[in-house]
Amino acid sequence: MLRIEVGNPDTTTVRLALSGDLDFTSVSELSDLTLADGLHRLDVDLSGLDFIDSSGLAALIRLYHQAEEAHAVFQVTALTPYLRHLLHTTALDRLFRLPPA
Amino acid sequence: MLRIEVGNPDTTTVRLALSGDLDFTSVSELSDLTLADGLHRLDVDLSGLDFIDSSGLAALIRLYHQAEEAHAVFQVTALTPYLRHLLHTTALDRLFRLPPA
Amino acid sequence: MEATIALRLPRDAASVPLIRQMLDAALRSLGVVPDIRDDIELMLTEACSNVIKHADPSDEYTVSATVHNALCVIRVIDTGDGFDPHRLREAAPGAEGGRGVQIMRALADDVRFDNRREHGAIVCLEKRLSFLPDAPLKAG
Amino acid sequence: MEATIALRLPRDAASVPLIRQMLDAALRSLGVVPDIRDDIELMLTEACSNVIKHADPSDEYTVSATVHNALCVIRVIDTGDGFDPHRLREAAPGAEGGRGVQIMRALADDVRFDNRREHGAIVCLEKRLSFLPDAPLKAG
Ligand SMILES: Nc1ncnc2c1ncn2[C@@H]1O[C@H](COP(=O)(O)OP(=O)(O)O)[C@@H](O)[C@H]1O
Ligand SMILES: Nc1ncnc2c1ncn2[C@@H]1O[C@H](COP(=O)(O)OP(=O)(O)O)[C@@H](O)[C@H]1O
Repeated sequence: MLRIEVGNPDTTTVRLALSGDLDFTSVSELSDLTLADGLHRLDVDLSGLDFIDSSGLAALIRLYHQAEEAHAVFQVTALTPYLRHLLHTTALDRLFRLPPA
Repeated sequence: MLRIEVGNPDTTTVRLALSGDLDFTSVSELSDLTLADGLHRLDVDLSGLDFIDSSGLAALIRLYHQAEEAHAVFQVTALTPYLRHLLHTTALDRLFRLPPA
Repeated sequence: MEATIALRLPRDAASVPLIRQMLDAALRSLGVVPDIRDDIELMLTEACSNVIKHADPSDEYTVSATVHNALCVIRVIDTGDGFDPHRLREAAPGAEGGRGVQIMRALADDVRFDNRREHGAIVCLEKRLSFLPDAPLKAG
Repeated sequence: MEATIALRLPRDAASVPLIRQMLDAALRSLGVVPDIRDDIELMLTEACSNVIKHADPSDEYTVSATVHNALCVIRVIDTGDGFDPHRLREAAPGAEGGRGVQIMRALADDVRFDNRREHGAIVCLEKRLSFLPDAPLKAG
């Protein structure tokens, strides 16, 4: 089960808080999300995730590309040590420009 | 894991509250218990039990016999529906003189 | 869908909660209703504790559980001296022992005891399963 | 002690969380440390999702996991068209796909892909286990 909380701290910022399992079986819920025009900043809070697989990572990469296209800043926040390790394993820490641990 | 709480509401009454698993692997903790002399009443509260097997039932029968020998009143209290069903299945409801459900 | 769990275990009391917990977790994953899971935990515990208590001189035993077509079939196999199921007597009302087989017979939909003098006892327990409405797959 | 879980599953996405949960619960019962369980959940998920995504035209697949001597060996077997593991390329930095195999290789102690043209793919994943101090039995 994946839960997605969408927050709008201001009109040009979107904050997604994901919790539960982001995997092959649930990822479409995230992919189906459309981001409004005029986005300047997209924050994705992963602290509530219990599980993520390569399909979940692919969805994050897709969000990253959408933000890039909109010239918005993309940031993954609240990483657990496990997720940080996984993003490192898959070299996504560099793509997402994570600050060093 | 079995937990046993021993209460003495008055000097001639012992109240045992059992919780956790009362089975073949934990039953010796209950069998090792010795009841003080001058016992008039032994209450055994089973409401916290997650699991009981025939070895656990045997330990209850042993307590029942100890109480009988001491001419004390033995009572099983706070039965879950599952335990009531199991005591019925094994005819122990009659031995323990449970009131009808 | 068909699921099997099989364990080769030391004839050690600690093995009983282990297999009980493992099978219960598997049945929970499959969406089996709690009452049936409780019955299976107890049947299984009785069969395994009997191996620990009575199956001298074996030092290992095996447990397998298969779920298929909404039926759970459990086999507990030891290499002890076996026993004659026809010579079991019903437990006297106040007797402490002798309730394991009674419980298995009461809770299982089918119980079979099999015996080969040199190969120990085989206890086969069957239980029909019911599933929660949100059970994954049609585990049946 | 040796434990095996084996499932025959429909090639349906809902089967993936099921087997993941089942194996994780079994490893928890055995006292495997959480980090290793996390790695195994992920390796297993990658192998199974690949069957769902790529193993046309099979409609069932099997997963087995065996724990013995502190080693967990997982086999995911489908009857699809198979694939040539030597032709896999490393995923480009910004590519969305192609990370499943990379993850399996990173997390498993050993990964083997086997293929028979008419029999689909066999993915074999091995992971060395560590146990909590209070693990039951010597699951090792
Ligand atoms: N696996 C086994 N190997 C040998 N004997 C067994 C086995 N299982 C059961 N028995 C025999 O069946 C009898 C009845 O078992 P049970 O009803 O569980 O009561 P209890 O174990 O308290 O005696 C046991 O006393 C034992 O003689
Ligand atoms: N069970 C399988 N059957 C057929 N092809 C497979 C199987 N598993 C993997 N593959 C092939 O290996 C490729 C790489 O897999 P993977 O690294 O998981 O990335 P992705 O699934 O995102 O393509 C897949 O694109 C597919 O061609």
